[in-house]
This record gives sequence, structure tokens and C-alpha cells, in this order.
Amino acid sequence: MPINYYIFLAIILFCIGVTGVLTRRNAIIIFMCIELMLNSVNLLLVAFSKMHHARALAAGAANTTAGIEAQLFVFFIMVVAAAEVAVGLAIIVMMYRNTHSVDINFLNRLKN
Amino acid sequence: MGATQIIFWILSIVAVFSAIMVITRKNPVYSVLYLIITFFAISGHYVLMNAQFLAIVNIIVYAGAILVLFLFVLMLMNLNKESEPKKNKFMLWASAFAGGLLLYVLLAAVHTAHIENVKGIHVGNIGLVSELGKALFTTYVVPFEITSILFLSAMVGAVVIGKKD
Amino acid sequence: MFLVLLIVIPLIAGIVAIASQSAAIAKIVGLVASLATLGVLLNVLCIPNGSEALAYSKLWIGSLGANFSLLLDGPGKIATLLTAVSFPIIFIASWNNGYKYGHQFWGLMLLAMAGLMGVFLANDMLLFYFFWELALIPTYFLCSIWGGEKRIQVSFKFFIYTFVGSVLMLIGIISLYGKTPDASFSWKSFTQVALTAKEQLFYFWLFFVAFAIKMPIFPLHTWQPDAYEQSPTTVTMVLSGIMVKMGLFAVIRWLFPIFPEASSQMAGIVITLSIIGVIYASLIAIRQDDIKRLIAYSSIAHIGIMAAALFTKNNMGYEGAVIQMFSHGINIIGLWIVVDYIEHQTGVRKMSELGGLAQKAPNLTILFIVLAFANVSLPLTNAFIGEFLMFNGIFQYSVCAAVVACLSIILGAVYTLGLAQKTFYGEPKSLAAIKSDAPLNVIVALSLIVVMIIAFGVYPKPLFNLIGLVTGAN
Amino acid sequence: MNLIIISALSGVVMMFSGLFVKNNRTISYIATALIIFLSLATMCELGAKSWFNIPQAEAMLRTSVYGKLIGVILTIATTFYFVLSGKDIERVGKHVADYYALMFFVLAGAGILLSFQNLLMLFLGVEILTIPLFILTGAQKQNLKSNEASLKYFLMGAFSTGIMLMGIVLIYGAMGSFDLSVIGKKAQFATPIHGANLMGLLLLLASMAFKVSAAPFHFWTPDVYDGAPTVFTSFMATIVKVAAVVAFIRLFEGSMEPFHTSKWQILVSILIACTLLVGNITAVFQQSVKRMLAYSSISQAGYMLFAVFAFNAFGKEGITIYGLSYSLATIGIFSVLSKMQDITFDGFNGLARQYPGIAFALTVFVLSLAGIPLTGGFLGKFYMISAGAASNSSYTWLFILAILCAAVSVYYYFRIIQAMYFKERVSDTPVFEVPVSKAFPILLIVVAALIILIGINPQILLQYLYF
Amino acid sequence: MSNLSQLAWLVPIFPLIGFLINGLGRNYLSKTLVGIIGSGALLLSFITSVLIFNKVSAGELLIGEAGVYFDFIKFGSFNIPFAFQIDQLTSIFLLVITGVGFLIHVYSTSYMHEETKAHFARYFAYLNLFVFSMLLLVMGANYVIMFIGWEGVGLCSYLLIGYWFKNNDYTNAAKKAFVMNRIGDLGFLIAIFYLIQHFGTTTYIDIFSQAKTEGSSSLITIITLCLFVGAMGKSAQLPLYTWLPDAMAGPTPVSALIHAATMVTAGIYMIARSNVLYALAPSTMSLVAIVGLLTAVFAASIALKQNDIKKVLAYSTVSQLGYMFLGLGVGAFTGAVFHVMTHAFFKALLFLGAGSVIHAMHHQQDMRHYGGLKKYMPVTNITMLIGCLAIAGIPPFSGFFSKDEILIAAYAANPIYYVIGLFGALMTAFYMFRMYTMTFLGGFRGDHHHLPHESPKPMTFALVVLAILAAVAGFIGLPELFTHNPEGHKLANYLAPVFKDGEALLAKHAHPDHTTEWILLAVSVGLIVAVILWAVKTYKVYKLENDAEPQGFSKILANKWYVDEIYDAVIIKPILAIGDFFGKVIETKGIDKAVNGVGKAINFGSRKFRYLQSGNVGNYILIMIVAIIILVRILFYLPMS
Repeated sequence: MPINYYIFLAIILFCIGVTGVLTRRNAIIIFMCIELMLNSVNLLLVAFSKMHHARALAAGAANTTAGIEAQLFVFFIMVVAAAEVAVGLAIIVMMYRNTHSVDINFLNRLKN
Repeated sequence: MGATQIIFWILSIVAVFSAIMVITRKNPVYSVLYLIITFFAISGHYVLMNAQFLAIVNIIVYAGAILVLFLFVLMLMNLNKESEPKKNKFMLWASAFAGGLLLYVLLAAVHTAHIENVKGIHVGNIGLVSELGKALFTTYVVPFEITSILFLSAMVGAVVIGKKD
Repeated sequence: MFLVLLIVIPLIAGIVAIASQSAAIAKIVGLVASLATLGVLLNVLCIPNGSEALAYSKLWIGSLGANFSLLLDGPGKIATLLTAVSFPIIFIASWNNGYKYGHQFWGLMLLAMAGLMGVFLANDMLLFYFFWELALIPTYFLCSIWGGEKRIQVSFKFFIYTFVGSVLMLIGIISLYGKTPDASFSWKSFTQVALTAKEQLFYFWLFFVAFAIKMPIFPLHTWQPDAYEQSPTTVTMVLSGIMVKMGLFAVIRWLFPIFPEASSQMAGIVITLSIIGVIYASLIAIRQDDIKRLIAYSSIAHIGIMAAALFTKNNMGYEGAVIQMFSHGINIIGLWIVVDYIEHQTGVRKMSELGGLAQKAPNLTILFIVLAFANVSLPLTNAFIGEFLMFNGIFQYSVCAAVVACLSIILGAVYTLGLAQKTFYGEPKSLAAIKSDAPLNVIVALSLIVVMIIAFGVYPKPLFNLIGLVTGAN
Repeated sequence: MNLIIISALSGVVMMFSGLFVKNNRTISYIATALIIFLSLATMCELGAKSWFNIPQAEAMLRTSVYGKLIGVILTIATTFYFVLSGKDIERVGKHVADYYALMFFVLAGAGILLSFQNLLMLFLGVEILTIPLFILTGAQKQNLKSNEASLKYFLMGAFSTGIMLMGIVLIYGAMGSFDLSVIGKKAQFATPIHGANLMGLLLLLASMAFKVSAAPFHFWTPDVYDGAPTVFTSFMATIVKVAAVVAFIRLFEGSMEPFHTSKWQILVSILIACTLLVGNITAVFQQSVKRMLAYSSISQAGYMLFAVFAFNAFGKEGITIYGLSYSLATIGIFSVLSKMQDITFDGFNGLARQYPGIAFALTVFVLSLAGIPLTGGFLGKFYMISAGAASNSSYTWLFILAILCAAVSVYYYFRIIQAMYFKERVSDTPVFEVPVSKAFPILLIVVAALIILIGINPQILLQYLYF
Repeated sequence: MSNLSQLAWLVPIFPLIGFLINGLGRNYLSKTLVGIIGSGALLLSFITSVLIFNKVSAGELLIGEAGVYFDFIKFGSFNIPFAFQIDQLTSIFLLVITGVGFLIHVYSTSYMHEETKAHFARYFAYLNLFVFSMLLLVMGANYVIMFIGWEGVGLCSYLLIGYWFKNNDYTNAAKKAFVMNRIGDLGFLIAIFYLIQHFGTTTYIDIFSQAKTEGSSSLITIITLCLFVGAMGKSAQLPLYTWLPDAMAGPTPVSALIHAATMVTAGIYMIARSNVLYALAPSTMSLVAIVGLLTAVFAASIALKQNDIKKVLAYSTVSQLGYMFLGLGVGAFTGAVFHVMTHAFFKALLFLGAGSVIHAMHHQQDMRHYGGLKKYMPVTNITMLIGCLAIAGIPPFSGFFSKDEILIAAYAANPIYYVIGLFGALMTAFYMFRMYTMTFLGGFRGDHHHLPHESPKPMTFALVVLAILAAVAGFIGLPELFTHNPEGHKLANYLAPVFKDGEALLAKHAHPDHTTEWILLAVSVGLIVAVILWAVKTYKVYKLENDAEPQGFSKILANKWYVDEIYDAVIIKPILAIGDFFGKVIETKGIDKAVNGVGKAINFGSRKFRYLQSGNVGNYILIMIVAIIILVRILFYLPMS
């Protein structure tokens, strides 16, 4: 597959995520959209990883591990995402406990 | 059009469609479910690109753990109805427009890149567990260890935030 | 080494005074320290200009090429002499003024003195900027804590006004620093900066605005009457007697040597503004009822003449302006001392509520009259020497400018004599009656000033000798 | 490496001490001891080699003298922070040990950011830096403002992480590596410039601007700083911010070649200008000192960004001076603020008469923040603008703007001085919520003296850069 | 140092010492002692002046380098030395100043005796200081020293007019005098600037020798005009004369000394001193003559209707000064100086006499309340009569000769000058005898419970001495007509070295032949006598009750042509209005508002800016995205430069 297709796909997903963040008011859904963004990034990383790997192979390097760093990067992103989710959901729950709402439009005690 | 391509297109359409559904569904539970579908589609892409490890991890971690957690929280909070109030119309359109514009500029920027079409995206075995494991515990041992700090802090944080005083 | 002492003595004395927690000790420390500074300075003044002993340099911030370097030149001698002479007089004159938290008051005064000395001595641009601000901060506190009703807003306006000016200068300093041949802040490197005509003009204005605000030159003067009015008079003495000279001094020391062409090119504008300011301020002064505001506007007028004279860049204007820096400094301090006494005695500053002070306070009146006539630069007072030369200098530059500027001697007579008349002459008013003649300390302080007024008015040669021949003008 | 490892270990120690030690005071003492040890350790690293020798780390973390010096500055600042604000940390909530642990983890993250060599480490460092902060911000669980700040911070932080990752990916796509030196080297020969690379760098710029709260990516800052417990605001506004700025510099120093350099400077100058204007002008009208300081921290970031604008030795020297003096001053002010009853300007009324020592120190802090000579803050600003001027003197408008903004900043900073010295206290309520100890003013004066010392002789700090 | 230079500095130093002693010791010295010190200082000065006069008569002069005492203003090549110049002109003035000054001091010791000790000493200190300044004025060897004295006398005039400082009208008058003088001084100052610019020096001899070689030029005209402005101020000429009548607020001896005998003649001295320059500027000369003439007539017309005895004398002084300027303007330098001298005597005499009357009448200055004082004050009566005759120009009293010399010279220049001048002289005779008659003749109209009495000895002594001088001083200037000495009269001979350069440069007017001169003399004396008789006749029967409110033209005269009112409306009020406008409108509503406006704008911006911080996360993120889009736009679509 042309790499461009992957780029387009990932960017489309990324932007859908961004649009979701912008349009929704539910904190949890916003957070989910952010996860969608991260996933699009992951997809792109894997695609680039394969691209660089293929390029290295094409350049004649045998047994190369070129591109593996990107896949590891994806791994780390997932790790971090997991940690973030733990903290994030804890915060959202805390908020919900106090206000019984997860609507970000009600977060306006702090302004100006 | 080979089988790979057909699968690619199907997966892509599924991913994009379900992603759009994620952000448009009123009911948060539907959103989560559509997100799971998206992640499955992405995992499919990983398989397509011979990155089996990540494909599995993606399903286990994201679809399996993280999104279940989301679902759990949603259920806990009893948010499984179409409760979300409408956003200001103007802001809604402005937001959608901004998202579209971002898509446009990103594509335009990257499009000028002339990234060559690499054939045989599924070749190579770097996506396999053995290769990744080797790299992870040699070259990438430092970040690997450092993630422990991250986890520790997340753990501590979850305790601090979550524990009832 | 002596030069360092000039800064260090008041600095340490200031810290000691604040730490002493006692107004009485602080006062004594202040007087002793200022006299000691004067002593050191008199020692230094004997050294002829240009001598090695009048320079001091030590590496300061190596990576910037900034040195702790001091230099005493002709105008510097006059300015430092003014500072060193004024402070003891101010201390004596304000001896009986009880200030709340007196130790802080006197300590801050000494810190201001250190800053002023530094400004007049610094031969390194960064150092100069440091002292420039160091002189400002204590004054700001002095005005704001001990000032009149509107002190907070007014002194803040004063501060922000001058601060804006000095930050503009800072831009100039930074930009020029980048262009110095040896990446240093020394006076010499700055004078060697090669600038195109356009750049010179641009940077000239950056520097000049800072100095003009300090002087102040019309139309950047509006902080000044308010600040003078609201500050405790003791501080006003420092402000108007010495601080405004910082601007003039900086023009001589830095502006002219760094931007020789631009300063000649812009002289027309500067002189025009200055002279507009002279007439403008004089006319306003005539209509003032508050003594402090009257003297404040009078000061604007006098400073305007000095600025105009400096920018004529001829010998006479230059020498006159430098001499006048000293003369105006001590004269106006004298006037403030009188105002301070009146204010303390009667609690009134409005001329319409005052009158007939001469009957109860003949000594004060006599001394005041001498000061008043020095203020209108009558011959055989020190101010005449300066003003005569300055008008002469302006005249050489432009007859028209000189004629307009000279109108100020008429207007000056109008408001100064009006002040004398409304305050001291006539029948005393019951509301603001003065009880007795001025006490000894005020008389001593004023007498010292009067003696200097007459002495330098009759025999100004020592001052001319201190200045030496012109360095800044061409 | 000392910084990262020892702070991580210290964090673990603190975590466990919470289990075994019940007395909050003791916990603070342990934390203080650990931070002192940590700062000594970082200082030792300045001259000699690291105590820990990990060959694999080379590709991921590469410490420079500069990074080490910044590490020292951060730990010193943290030390003062612990000492001055220890009691206030104890008052935030029950999990005192955990707070300390989280702050140590933040320091570890800062250590990573000071020495990362790989975009992966940048990512991890940023995450380690921010995730504990989400928690610290929300530490006052019953306080709705704290909750709200925490959630806002979290959502926006996570979003910016997404942006940052997109940037990293695009760069990787164009360059094929996450290693800074490789990217830098490749970028030099890459003609024409790779669109993906350019885009990636831009997204990275945006996300880093978010971290250092540069306008228009600053919006989280006032709300979060305002909502967070005051002690933690202090920590976030100083140590974290300086670390982020240094990471910013480190990231783009090598890899901004493709922008070289005119476009880069256009972008950064716009950021700086926006930041300065927004920070300073909005701060003017604030009534709460805490919120004012939040805005002012935005404007201070604007000045620090001059180092990013310039990328020269001046800028780096400037950041050391700026970082230390700014951190100390802000920590000092916050340490007073977090003890106060009323955190509006009126709360400071008449402070000078009751606590002359504290008032004096506060004055020095405020003067330093406003950039008045004789304080470190002045030299910091001076260095930053000099750096800009030395790198490209055609941006005079920017320098004038910066300087005029400094003048505007006087407007709001001096309100503290005015309140302390020139206004009388009207109400009978005590200034402070809890009685301050005798040692507190002395400590504050020590900090103030340090700021003045830097302001008069920055060589004591800068000489370490040129060993 | 020559012999003369050692002597010269003594002249001003005595009054200076007197000033210091009296000024500093005013609370400690007794009145007698103060009087002795004050008058003694003047006596010593007078004696020294006489010695100097002898030496100068013998041909010894103090000119140029020899007179330098110390460097006053010196840097680089620019030098204004503190130097004296003693020549014939100076020595004459020295004698007049110290001589008349001494007499007035003596007179004052008794006139001012009612004052308290401190004020008495203050008075003498001022008086001594005045003499010191006046001496500096005439002794200076350059214009700057002259200017020092010039302003110094202005100062003393200010101090003495406002001597009774409790009275606001007096202090107002003092202020007015000083400010008006300052207007003139401005001209003087600018003249000095021109001189320095052009000649590089202010020393007389250097300037004159250089000017002579360079010849006439527009620059010289400007310089002389500026100098004349100075003279107008100091010598109370149109339009700057209004301060002088007001200056009568001071004690009467002061009016005698300062506002009649000495200070006001400084302008004449200055122009006489600068005769070379004026000779090179004929147009200025004409102006001087015209201004002098107009002043003479104008002031005389006002004097006709004044009722305050001192005001009459004041306007008479202005008028006489006008004659002197007329003399200068037509080139009769000697005549002008001659008139200065005689005027000093008779006008001082008249003032002191008036003072004597005022003293006797308990400070009543309104002549309408006098009358018939002849029998109460015989000495004053006689001396005053001599003074009046002298000023009216009745031969052989001194005024006749000096005024005649000027009028003849004016005739030579332009007969119209003569006619107008004569008209003025007639008015002079009229108002002087109006004054004399109202005061001394007729019946006593004052308070009969306080009958006047003759003044004490020191006062009458001064009156008598001055009366003698006023009577006989004319003989040193007997015109050629009587002496048939073609060299001119004694005074002219004596002053010839000073004026020879100036006169040589002047276009010579044909001196009228003797016949014409006789006719002119006869006409003038005849007319004057007639006028005197008319005046005496009219006012001998003056009754207070008959005095109606003046109508028509005489009302204008009584109100001094409304000049003060015009000045007030045209100059003072507008200036004050401008001051108000600047202070209240431009300063507060303009400049300061603009400055505060910046602060306000920032405050306003702050208030509006903070609404950007809406508190809504969605908006924040939206702005971030938009910012990114804009940055991309800038990055990709700006030209790479």
C-alpha cells in the first residue's frame, strides 16, 4: 500500500479525534476522543516504521532492525495512555462525586 | 486490487465510519462501543502491516482494558443515556470547521512531502514479539525502566485522588 | 579607590541606618556619612581632570564584558559635588522633622545618595543603568511612604514614568552593546560603535526619552509637579535638587559622545521642546497657588533652559549648563527648605492662605529673599553665571530661541516675587500664623546655601576649574 | 543521571514513609533531607562524573554541563521550596508523603527533560512531569476549584500530548529516527525541506508552547494555577516551568535546522509577543494575587522564550540566571501567599509594619520579578533580550514590546509593595492563617539575599557553565 | 596695579561693608550707630571719589587691563574679567552718586527715625547696597559688570519700594518695578549676547575700538536698539515708565536717591558710555530722541493733574529723563550728562523737600490737604522754591543751562524737536509751580490740631546743601554763548575724551548761530515765566471744596492716560489667561490626560482581555487549534527569506 494512504487515514482519524474534543461536552467522551487521537498516531507510527524498514531493506541492509523504534514508541504510548487513563478517570470520578456532572461547560468557577 | 488492498479499504472505511460515530453519538455508551470498533479496525491495520505484537496489545490494552474502564466509569456514573445537553450551535459549527481546517492544513502540509510509495509494507519481522523484546530490553531499557516512575506516580496519584478521606 | 568610597560610604551608612531601628541614630549616621563623603570628595576634587587617580576599574560580569569602572570627569565633579554638598545640608535642614519610622527614612535617603553618586561616577553602561535605577527605588519608597494624601498614585506615576524611560534606554543599551567592537559596556566601546545615520537617530531617541523624562522636558514632565507636591519636602529636595540633574548629566556623559551626529541633528527639536517647556512652565507657575507646585514648575523652566543650552553644543551653553546644574541644585534645595519649614509650622502650602511671615520670621525671610533672587538669577548670585552663559550659548545657536528663552527671566521674576510677596509680605493671616523664626538648624542650612550662592556668584572660578575645558561639546 | 535516579528513589522512599511515619512534620523533615541530599548530588555531578554509569543510557539521555547546572538550580529551588513551604504542604490534605513523592517524581521528569536525547525520552519526560501535576492540582479533593483545575489541566494536557505525538510521528516519518542528533544531522542536508518534518516541528512547537504556557496555548495556566492549592501552584509555576523551557530549548536547538532561522524566529516572535501581551495586560486587572501571579508567570515565560528565539550562549546563560532568580522569587512570594488569610491585594495591607522582614524579602522578590536592577530578575531579562538582540537585531519591535511589557508588569507587581508599605491595615483579622515561625522571615531574607547576589554578581552562577 | 586701581575698589567697598555691618547687626546696633555707619560709608566713598576725580582731572585713567581685579567668568579663550574703568564720565557719576547719596543718607537718619531698630538698620543696609550696586554699574569696565550693577540697583529698588512690606500695594509696586526693569534688562542682556557673539568680548574699549574700525552696520543698530530697550526700562521711558510713579511707595529719601538722582539715570549713563556704538547707528539715535521727546511731553501732561506730591515729582522725573534721552538722541552727550547732574541735584532736592513736607504733614501726601506751609517750614519753602525754579529753567539756576543745552541741540537737529521740547518745558514749569503753590502758598487746608513744623537739622542740612548745588551747578556748564569759549564749556571739556569718538562719528548738525540762540533763550524764558505766573495765580486761591471731579481731557490726564489699565487689559490679563489655559486645560486635560490615558487603556484592555479566559475548556482548545492553523499558514505560505 502506498504509505500516503496510511498517512491520510491516520490524519483523518486524528482530526476526527480533534473535532470530537472540540464538539463534545462530556469529559469522558472528550477523553475518548483524545484516545482516538493517540491511536491514530500509533497507526501512523507503525506505518512509518514499516516504511523505514522497507526502505532499509531496499537499501540492501540485511537483518536490519530499522523502524523498530517506532513500534517500541507505540508500545510506550500505550503504556503512558494506560497511566493517563488511570489518573484521568480518577479525576473525572472525583469531579463527578463533587458536582454530579461531567459536563465541561459547567467547569467555570475559574475564569477571567 | 489485491486482497491486502481490499482489506485495507474495508478496515479504513470501518475505522473512519466508527470514529465519526464516536463523536456524533449522543449516548456515551454507544461512543465507547464505536471506539472499540475503531480500535479493532486499527488493530487490523497492524496485522496487515505485520505488527502482530502491537495488534494484540492494542486489543488487550485499549479495547480490553482501557475502554472497559471507560464503560465501567460511564455505567458507574449512570451516564448511559442521551443526557448530554447541546452545545452552542455557533460553537459547534466553529469547532467542526476548525477540525476540518486542521485536517486540510495537515494534509496539505504532508501532501507536499512527496513521501515515496513504499511497496511491501508487510515485509520484515520487526513487528514480532521476539524482535521487539530484544530491542526493548537492550537499547530501550532506560525508557522501559523510566516508565516505572510514570506508573509509580500514576499509582500514587490514583490513590491520592481516589481514596476517600 | 576613593571613588569607590564615594558610593560605598552612603550605601553602608544607609544599611546601618535602616538596621539601627532608631531614627536618632540613623540621623547621626546619615549626617556623619554624608559629611565623610563630602570630605572624601573634596580630597578627590583636588586631583586634576584626566588623571589616572580619577578612574577605577574592576572586572564585574566577565561573560558580558561589564566592568565595575568609575570615572570622575569635569561634569561629574560638579554633579558629585552637588550631591555631596546637598545631602549634609538636607540632613541639617530636616533634623527636626520627625518622621514615622525615621530610621527607614534616613536610611533610604542614604541609599538614594549612593545611587546618585553611582550614576555620576559610572563609566560602564550597565553599571550606569544599575545606579540609575538604584537611585530611583529608594526615592519611590520615600515618596510613597511619607508623602501627602495622593502619594501612592502620584509616586507610582512618577516611578512608572521614569521606569518606562529607562527601559527604553535599556533597549538602546542592549542593541548598542551588540554592536560594540569588543562586546563590552565600557564608555569607550560605546563611543566607538559604528552606526548609520538612521540607526543613530533611532537609538538617540531611545536614550533621550529616558533622560528627558528624568529632567523633565516638555511634554514629558507631567509626573513632576505632582511628585514634588506629594513627596515629603525633604525628598523633594533630593528629587529636584539632584535627581533631575541625572538626566542632564547623562546627556553630557553618554548621549553626546555616543550619538554625536544625531544629537546635533536633533538639537533643533530638543531645543524647541525645551524652550516651549520653559515658557509653558513659567506661565503655569504664575498661576499656581500651591507653593510646592509653583517651585516645581519653576524647576521645569530652569531645567528646560539647561537642556536647551546643552544641546546647542557650544562652549558657553555647555559650561553654563554644567555650572547651573550645581547652582540650580543648591538654590532649589534652599527654596524647599523654606517651604518645608513653612509647611511644618503652619500646615499650609497655599499662598492664598499664607502671608506676613516676614514679621515673625525675619531671618528666614532674608534668607528666602536671597534664594528667590538666586532663583531669578540675579547677578552676583551663582545662578546668574550659569544662566548668562546658557542664554549666551542658546543665543549663539539661534537668536530667536534665545529671545524666547530669555522671556523666562521676566516670567521667573513674576512668579518668584509673587511667591515672596504673597507668603512673606503683607499682614499675617490668622489661620496660618507662624509662631517663631526658623530654628537654628534651618538657619544654618540656609546660610550655608546662601553663602555658596554669593560666593560662587562673585567668584565662580573654582567651579570653572572643576569642569575644566569642554569635553562633550564641539 | 544523579538527578533522575536519586529523585526517583527519593520518591519511592517518600511513598513508603507515608506508610510508616504518621507525623507530618517528620515526613517534611525526611523530604527536606532527601532534597538536600539530591541537590548535593546534582552539585557533585557538576564537576565530576555521574555516580551511575549506564552505557545504554547514552542514546537516550545525554547530560551537558548546561543541563547539569539547570538541574542544580532546580534542586536548589526545590530545596528552598520545601523549606519555605513545608508547612503549607502539610496543610493541603492527608497524603503529605504522597505529595512529596509526586514532587520527587516531577523532579525526575525534569531531570529527563534536561538531558533527553531521544524524542521518546522527551515524551516520557513530559508525561512524568505532568501526570503528577494533575494529581497535585486536584489534591484538595473537597475544593471544587481544585477539582475543576485538575480536570481542565488533565484534559488539555492530554490533548496537547496528542498534538505532541503527532508532531513526533511526522518528524519520524520524514527523518526515520527519534534521535535528536540524527534528526539534526539529516535536517542539515534535507533539501528541499520535508513538509512532514516542518509540520511535525510546528506541532511540537505548539505542544511545547503549551507546556511552558506561551500564548495562545496558555489558557490552562491561569485557571490551573488559580485552582490548584497555592503551595503546588508555586511548584508548578517555577520548577516545572523552568524545566519545560529548558526542554524547549534542548529540543529545538539541534532540530530546528529546517526552519533556519528566519521562519522560526517569525513564529517564536509571534508567540513571545502574544505571551507578553496576554500575560502582562491581563494581569493588570486581577484582584487576587494568586491569579495575578499566574498571569505574571505567563509573561515571565515570554521572556524565557527569548532563549528559544535566539539559541545562543547568551540565551542559555540568561536562562540559568532567569530560572534561578524567577524561581526563587516566585517561591518566596507563594510561600507567603499560601500562609495568608486573604489572597487579594488587600490581604497585604500593612504587612510591612507587622512583619518588616517578610515585607522586605517580598519587596526584593517583587522587584526581581519586575526586572529592576540589582536583582537577579533584571539580569535575567537583560540577558534574555540581549540574546534576542545578538541573534537577530532586526526584531527591535519585539524587544521594545518586551521592555514595555516589563514596564506594564511594574504596574501590577508594585501593587503588592503599595499594599504592604503604603496602606494601613483596616481589619483586625491577622495577616496569616497560621502563625509564622521565627525562622521564616530569616529564610525569606536569605532567599532575597541570594537574588540580590545573583543580581550583582551573576558570575558565581555562570562560571560553572565554562568549566 | 596702578595707583588708581588701588583707590577705585575702595569706593564701592565702603558701602558694601556698611551694608554687611548694618544688615547682619540690625538687631544689635543702635539707631545712631547705624546712621553713622550708613552715612559714614558714603562719606568715605565720597572722599575717595573726590580723590579719584582729582587724579582723573590730572589725566590719570583706569582703562583696560589695569582695571582687572579678578577673572569673573573665564574658560578657554572666553573671558569676562571683573574690571573697573575709571574715566571722566565715571568720575562725574561717582561724585554725583556718592555726594547726593551721602546727603540723602544724612537726611534719612532723621526721616526714618520712627522706624524700629531692626527696620532702621535694614533700611540703611538696603541703601548702602544700592549705592554699592550703582557704583558697580558706573565703574564696570565691561557690559557684564554694568549689567551686574544694573540688576543690583533693580534689586535694591525692589527692596526699598517694598520696604514697608506689610502693605500689599507697596509690595505690588515693588514687584512691578522689578518686573518692568527686567523687561528692559532682557534687551540689555540680548545686546550683550550680540556683543559677545560679534566682538567676543564685553570690555568697552575693545568693543569701541573694534566698532570704530568696522564702521556702521545693521548689527550695531540692533545692538544699540537692544541696549536702548534696557535703558527704557531702567530710565522709565515710554512704554516702560509706569513702574516709576508706583515706585513712590518707598520712603521718600529712596525716591530721591534711586528714582530721581541715580538709578533712573543709569540708562543715560549706558547710552553715553556706548556713544561710539550709538554714533554708528543713526536710526537708533533718532529713535532715542523721539522716544525721549514723547516721554518728556507725555509724562509732563500727566503731571499736570496729579494731586499726590510725590506722583507729580515722579512724572516730572520721567519727563526730565525724556529730555536727557532727547539730548542723547540728538548727539548732545555732554548735555545729557550735564542734565543728569543738575537733575540729580534739583530733583533730589525737590524729593527731599517733599519728604520734609510729608514728614511734617504726618505722611499726608495729597497736596489738596496742604497749603500755606510757607510760614511753618521756612527752610523747606526756600529750598523747594529754588528747586522749582531750577527745574522750570529759570536762569541762573542749574536747570536752565542743562535744559537749554539740550533744547538748543535739539533745535539744531530738528526745530520740531525744539518746539515740542519747549512745550514740555512749559508744562513742567506749570505743574511744578502748581505743586509749589498748592503746598506752600495760600491758606493751610490740613488738620489744624496737628500743625506742621520745620524738619529737624539733618534734613534741613541736606536740603540746604542740595539747594546750593541746584542753584550754582549750572555754572560748570555755562554755554559758549556766555563764555565765548569755542572749546565748549568746562564740563564738555572735561568729558571730551569720552565723547570725542562718538561725536567724531556723528554727522555734525550746524550749531545755530548766536542770534538764533539768544532768541530761543529769550522765548523760552519768557514763556516759562508767564506760565509760572499763571500757575501761581490759579492755584493760590485753590479751595478743596471747589475741586470738582475732573472732566473730559483732564480726566484722562488725571487717570494717567489709562496706560496702566491698558497694560492690564492688553498684556497682563492675557498672560494670566494663557497661564490658566496651560495649567488647567493643556496640562491636566491634554498632556496629563494623554499620559493617564495610556494607563487607562491598559486597564481597559486588561478588563476586556480577561474575558478571553472564558473558563470553558472547549473554547480554550478551539483557540489552540485555530492558533496552530494560523501558525501553519504563516509557516507554509510566507516566503522563505
